[in-house]
Amino acid sequence: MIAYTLRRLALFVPMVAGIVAVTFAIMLLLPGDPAVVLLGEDATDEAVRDIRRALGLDRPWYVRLGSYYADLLRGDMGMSIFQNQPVADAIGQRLGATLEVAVVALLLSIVLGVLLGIAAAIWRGTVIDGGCMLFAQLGVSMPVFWFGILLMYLLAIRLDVLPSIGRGDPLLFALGDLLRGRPGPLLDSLAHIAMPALTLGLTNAAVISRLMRSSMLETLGQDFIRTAHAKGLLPPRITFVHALRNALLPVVSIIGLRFGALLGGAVLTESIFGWPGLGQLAVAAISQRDIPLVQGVVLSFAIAFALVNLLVDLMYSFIDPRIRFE
Amino acid sequence: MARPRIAGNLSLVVGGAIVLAILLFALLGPTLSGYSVEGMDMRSRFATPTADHWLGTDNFGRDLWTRMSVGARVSVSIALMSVGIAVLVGATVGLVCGYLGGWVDLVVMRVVDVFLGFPPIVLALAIVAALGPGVVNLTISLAAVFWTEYARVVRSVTLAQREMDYVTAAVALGASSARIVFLEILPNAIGPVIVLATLGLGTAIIAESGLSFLGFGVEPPTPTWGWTLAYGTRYLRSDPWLSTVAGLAIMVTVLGFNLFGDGLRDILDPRGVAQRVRRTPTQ
Amino acid sequence: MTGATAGRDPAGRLAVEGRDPGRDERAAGREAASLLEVEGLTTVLHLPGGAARVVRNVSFEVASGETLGIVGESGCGKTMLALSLIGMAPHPPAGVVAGAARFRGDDLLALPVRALREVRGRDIGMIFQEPMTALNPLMTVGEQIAEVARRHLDLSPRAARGHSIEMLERVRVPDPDRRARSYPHELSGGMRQRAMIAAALVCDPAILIADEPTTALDVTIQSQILSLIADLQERLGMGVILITHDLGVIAETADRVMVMYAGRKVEEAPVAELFADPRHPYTRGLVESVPIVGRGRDLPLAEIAGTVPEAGEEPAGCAFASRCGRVEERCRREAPRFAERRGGPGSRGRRGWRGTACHNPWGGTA
Amino acid sequence: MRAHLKVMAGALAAALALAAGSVQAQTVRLGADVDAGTMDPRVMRDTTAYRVNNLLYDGLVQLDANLQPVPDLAASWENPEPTVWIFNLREGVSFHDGSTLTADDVVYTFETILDPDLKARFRSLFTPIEVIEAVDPLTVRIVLKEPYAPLLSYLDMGIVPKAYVEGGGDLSSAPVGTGPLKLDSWERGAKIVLVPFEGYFAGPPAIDRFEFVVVGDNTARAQAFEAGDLDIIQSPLSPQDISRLAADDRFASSISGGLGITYLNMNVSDPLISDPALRRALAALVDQDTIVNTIYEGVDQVAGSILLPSSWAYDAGITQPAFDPAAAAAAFAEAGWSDTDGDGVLDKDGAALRLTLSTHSEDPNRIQALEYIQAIFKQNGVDAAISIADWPAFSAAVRGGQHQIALLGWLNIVDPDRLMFGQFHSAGTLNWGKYANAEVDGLLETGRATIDAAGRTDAYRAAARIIASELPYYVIAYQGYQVFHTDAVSLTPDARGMMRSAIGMQ
Repeated sequence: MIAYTLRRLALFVPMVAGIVAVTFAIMLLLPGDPAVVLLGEDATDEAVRDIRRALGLDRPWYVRLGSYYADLLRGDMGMSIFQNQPVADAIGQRLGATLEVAVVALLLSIVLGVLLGIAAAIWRGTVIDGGCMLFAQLGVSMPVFWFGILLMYLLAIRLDVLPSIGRGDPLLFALGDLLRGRPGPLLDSLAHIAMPALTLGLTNAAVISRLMRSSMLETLGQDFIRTAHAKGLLPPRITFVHALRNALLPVVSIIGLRFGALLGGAVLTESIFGWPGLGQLAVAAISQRDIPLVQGVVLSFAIAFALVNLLVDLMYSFIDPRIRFE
Repeated sequence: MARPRIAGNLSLVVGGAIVLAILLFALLGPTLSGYSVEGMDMRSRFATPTADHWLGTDNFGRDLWTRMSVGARVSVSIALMSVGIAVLVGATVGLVCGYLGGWVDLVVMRVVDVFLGFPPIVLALAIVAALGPGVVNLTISLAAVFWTEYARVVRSVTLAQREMDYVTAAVALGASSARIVFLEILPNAIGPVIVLATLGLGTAIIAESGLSFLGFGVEPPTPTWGWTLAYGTRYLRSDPWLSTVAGLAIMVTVLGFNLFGDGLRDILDPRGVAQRVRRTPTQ
Repeated sequence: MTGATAGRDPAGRLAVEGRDPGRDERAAGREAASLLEVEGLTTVLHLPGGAARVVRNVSFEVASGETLGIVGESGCGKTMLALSLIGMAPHPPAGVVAGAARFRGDDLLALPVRALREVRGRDIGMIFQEPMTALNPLMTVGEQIAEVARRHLDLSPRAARGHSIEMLERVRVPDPDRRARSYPHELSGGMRQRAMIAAALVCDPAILIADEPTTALDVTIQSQILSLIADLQERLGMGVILITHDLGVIAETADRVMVMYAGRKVEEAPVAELFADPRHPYTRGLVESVPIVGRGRDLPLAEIAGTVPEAGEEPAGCAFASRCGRVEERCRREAPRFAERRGGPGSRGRRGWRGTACHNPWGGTA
Repeated sequence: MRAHLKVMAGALAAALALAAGSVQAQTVRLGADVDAGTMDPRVMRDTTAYRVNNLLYDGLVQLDANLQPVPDLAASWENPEPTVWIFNLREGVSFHDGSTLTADDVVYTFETILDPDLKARFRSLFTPIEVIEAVDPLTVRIVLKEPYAPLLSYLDMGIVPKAYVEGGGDLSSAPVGTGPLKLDSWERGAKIVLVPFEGYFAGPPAIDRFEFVVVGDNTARAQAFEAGDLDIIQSPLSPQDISRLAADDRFASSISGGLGITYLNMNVSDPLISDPALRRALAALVDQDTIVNTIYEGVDQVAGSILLPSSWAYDAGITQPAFDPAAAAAAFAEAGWSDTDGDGVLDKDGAALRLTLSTHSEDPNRIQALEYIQAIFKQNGVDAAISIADWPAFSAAVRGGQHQIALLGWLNIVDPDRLMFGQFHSAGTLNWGKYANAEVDGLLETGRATIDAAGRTDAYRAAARIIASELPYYVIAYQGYQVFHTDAVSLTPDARGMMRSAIGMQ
């Protein structure tokens, strides 16, 4: 297990190196000059030249890439051109918000998707099944930003039950407040995160509910379920202990990939709900040609994605005793 | 296991019907309405449906029926082309990696890791920004996001098939690699790939609308659905009709492809190989 | 053990007195009261092409301590018959449409599913063919045995665990304490089947239904499992319904044999008579195609010409007519009734009768 | 989701606030379109930083609502000769860290801005400065290389504390100014919270908290305002939201002339566009009225020339070619363009009239305007394509003179010099199309060097008249400045979007 984990971690190295190189190549190809963006279109050519020298943009690309790798090896992600702060700090300030909404969306979509999938499988062929699968089909067919804006219009403007934008206290802090007997911040945080998480989780819930339904149906048709019936076990135990655990395996196996999709979806969702996360930062950094910041954001997305996948794979071995990593 | 009959496969029938309807709409729409796709009329902006304008008009008073049907051509061709490229590249890579194994597989799979590591929309957005907007560049950027799925699924099928007795036997009988790959292994991958590609068409259409929303779509006045929705969303409060038409068009089309893909899955990929590598990029 | 009779609905026993007189008359000739009496069981399978009767009007009885072998090719309705008895025929598409199965005064076929769940696992245990897939791969063997004890015997988790180890010991699993903590994939096929048996026997059921219990196992393991079942049956006095396509297994274990073909019972006889003097042409084909009794592994049915009718087809006459060497014109027109008669010289006293459903059986007309 | 979750949370929060003993806190929440990049006024680049810094810092002067410089840190100033300015600082002004403002701080601020290493965006505004020096602790003297009339308008630049910065203080994240508010907290990408500075020289403002809440999407920001989550929103806003909000009697609204223009940059270095006759013909195809009143829904104003209505140099008598397809057709014919092959596209010497219109992807309304212009161009025989790229790519192309006709804008034009000298002087740094007209050069130089207001006015009007005729720029609209606020806030609109009035000042 440890050897497996280490081997997986070792694979991060080529991945990180590759992502840096690809990002760098794309940023080089992007027309537009960070120095001009920095100084404004009314900058003189001389000022632009000075800034390019100060930022090291005048060096050949291989020197810049090489020195970025060297800095990265020392754990230095460089300075953001626009944020006036180290890239690591800029990311640190935003990463929590994105992980929070992505994780809440993930949990929400797992709960929703699994419940709908189970319901559809148990009541296969009924109205319930039809309803769940209609939700699933519409969920993956709906453009996310459209859904988000409709949701905001309905819940924040028409019904005025949820705040339209922004983020409350970080959920972890708010939970801490709750433990100290103050539920206000938690309610506030939950009210803020509800719509972004729902928007972000919609597609995922739909995907999971479909997978869950087919997996549940497959599991319910298996011999050990027949055995459980023959043992006279009651339906709740058969469904939730015997069938559910087995049916969850394929769902668990795709959670890592889905988390990647959620991180990506954050780009659109965050800009709609004013959620102060990495997604907005990524778009801003690209549109400012803030190369070090783009590098940093893309890397943190990639590493978060890879880590979650690793965690999921390790978790899988706990859930399924047949899997052993050597 | 017996193959489910096509007639009994509701998803396939409904999905196929929707896709067919969209294709007919794309082909015949402008002829039926008789309007030009670019003819503006600023005095009748944001009209709701009338006898003249069957779907109403857009933010420039252009006939929405005509715009949507020409938009269907654009959206569907972007989807078809991007998925087509992704399938070609991905399947080739998957076959080569799965069949050769060894260091080739190791290296190429790290490249796949790299592409998977990017948040899909960020990658697509950066590539469009680098290449400039337009149908071709948008297609390329989507293909760059999609190809990894096909590489992964084809590779896993290839790996599984390579261990099968009949492949071993073919090798022992001195069959050439090309023969084994194309006649023995590839046919097994076709089912999941077709399923994945059908579902991918829907994803591509949604991705186009997302990029348009962020301002990276095909340039106007090309009537893409994504632009219409992106504009329409901005007029959501005063004139909700525009975004409703565009949103529903996208939704119904994607629904059609998804249902069709699901139906195909029952027939072509009963074990759900395709399902496990999907991550619906750019959503 | 507790369980066996506890909590039974007293009204259910009264029902025994009130059963139909015709049956009593027939039953009068037999000595022991039957544990399970199945009468005219018919199960339908709804397929896209229409409904097919996969079990047709089958009747049989099982007494305590008796082993009834049910034999037939795959697809002849054996498993569906067994599942129908305890209300587990997959519904939809399958459904029991006629018949009765009297067990200790209750008609199992008429019991609500809630009541059946009490019967399953407690009064009637069942084991299946493939012990790999019949056990939950994500649960330890011990848990899967213990959950039966918790369900039906109301044991505490701790007591149930102890009981499961005891059960593993009883089915002769070595090192039961450790095995209880193993997952199915960590056990050999034989061990897994022992564990299945342990789970089925937790409540000392009155009846054990074993559906192809040894088919997936090696020959040597097969006979170990069969003798284990026989031992346990003797010790517990269970009635056993042993379903198999392997006449060798039947010969080794069964007291009586029921032969099924295309959903129907075509012959029933005490085991020795059946082997010595098979009446139905199909039975004869089966027996003759087994080279050495007790050695048969796969039934080489290819030696009986032709194929089994498709599930959906219901020929007007005898289902076996198209494959039968003794076919007569009448066989194609009219389905033969199952006719009972006293057994021959070799028949045992108890349940010595035999019967065949054939217009033209071996050894004379029915 | 439970209904009224928000109400419950709000009630709880209020109850807790009461329990904590605070009395009726007045918080003003302003919706901002971007997060501030920095809290250092010298290197600020975005509008939010501009607005935040205006509350955190004071300049030597402040610009009032009419853009007239009024005393701020400088109590008074004199201009003994055209190239010398002397500023007398206010006494007893303290920074947020308690230190006292001296002339050294002022000198330090401008010297560092002039140092290229600081990468100050507005450095070029101050390059005419030859020397800046402290005469005594309360007197600063600025010597210019040449007369530079606009200087005073740019001296609202915030003054930073020299000792704090040299001692390692990081202004970009921990600002220390002399302004009425100081930074309380900054959640990057989300919220900037300012609180009153008790030691403010004019006494602390009467509010308790001022928040800049970042919502990138214009529509979402408007929705948040409607939902009661913001107290003030201001331009940039989507036109379609403006008409709705303006009709909502819960909100106070005002539209006033802004300090920006939206214009077509006609690249005079492009072989095709270099012909002024063609430029005039094309200009007659720009339907300003529809763009301004329909697409922008009347927030902006139809422009007549390069001079803004808010400027002292404005002259309503200067006009550009009006929308008139018939006149355009005649002008094309005059310039030698006609449709000889009947394909619907004008041609000349065998070449069809094809050109590319470009703008940037960030502003959907500019894209709509361009799409509309393109349609009319096409109807009138000009085969126009549209090219859209994101801002850096687009601005790189325009700066490189690679465009033909580009739609973009200028902001913050507090002085006509700022919109004309760089843009139209043949040696101007922003003259991307290399427009050259000796007469214009002379007029712009005069405007810059003359201190006399009447003289400047004449010079700029003369230049504007030439530009309206030769059309290196075709100015489509004067940008409007729109602000909405709730009753909780009283506010005098400021064309630059500054919020000092919202905290009870001026």
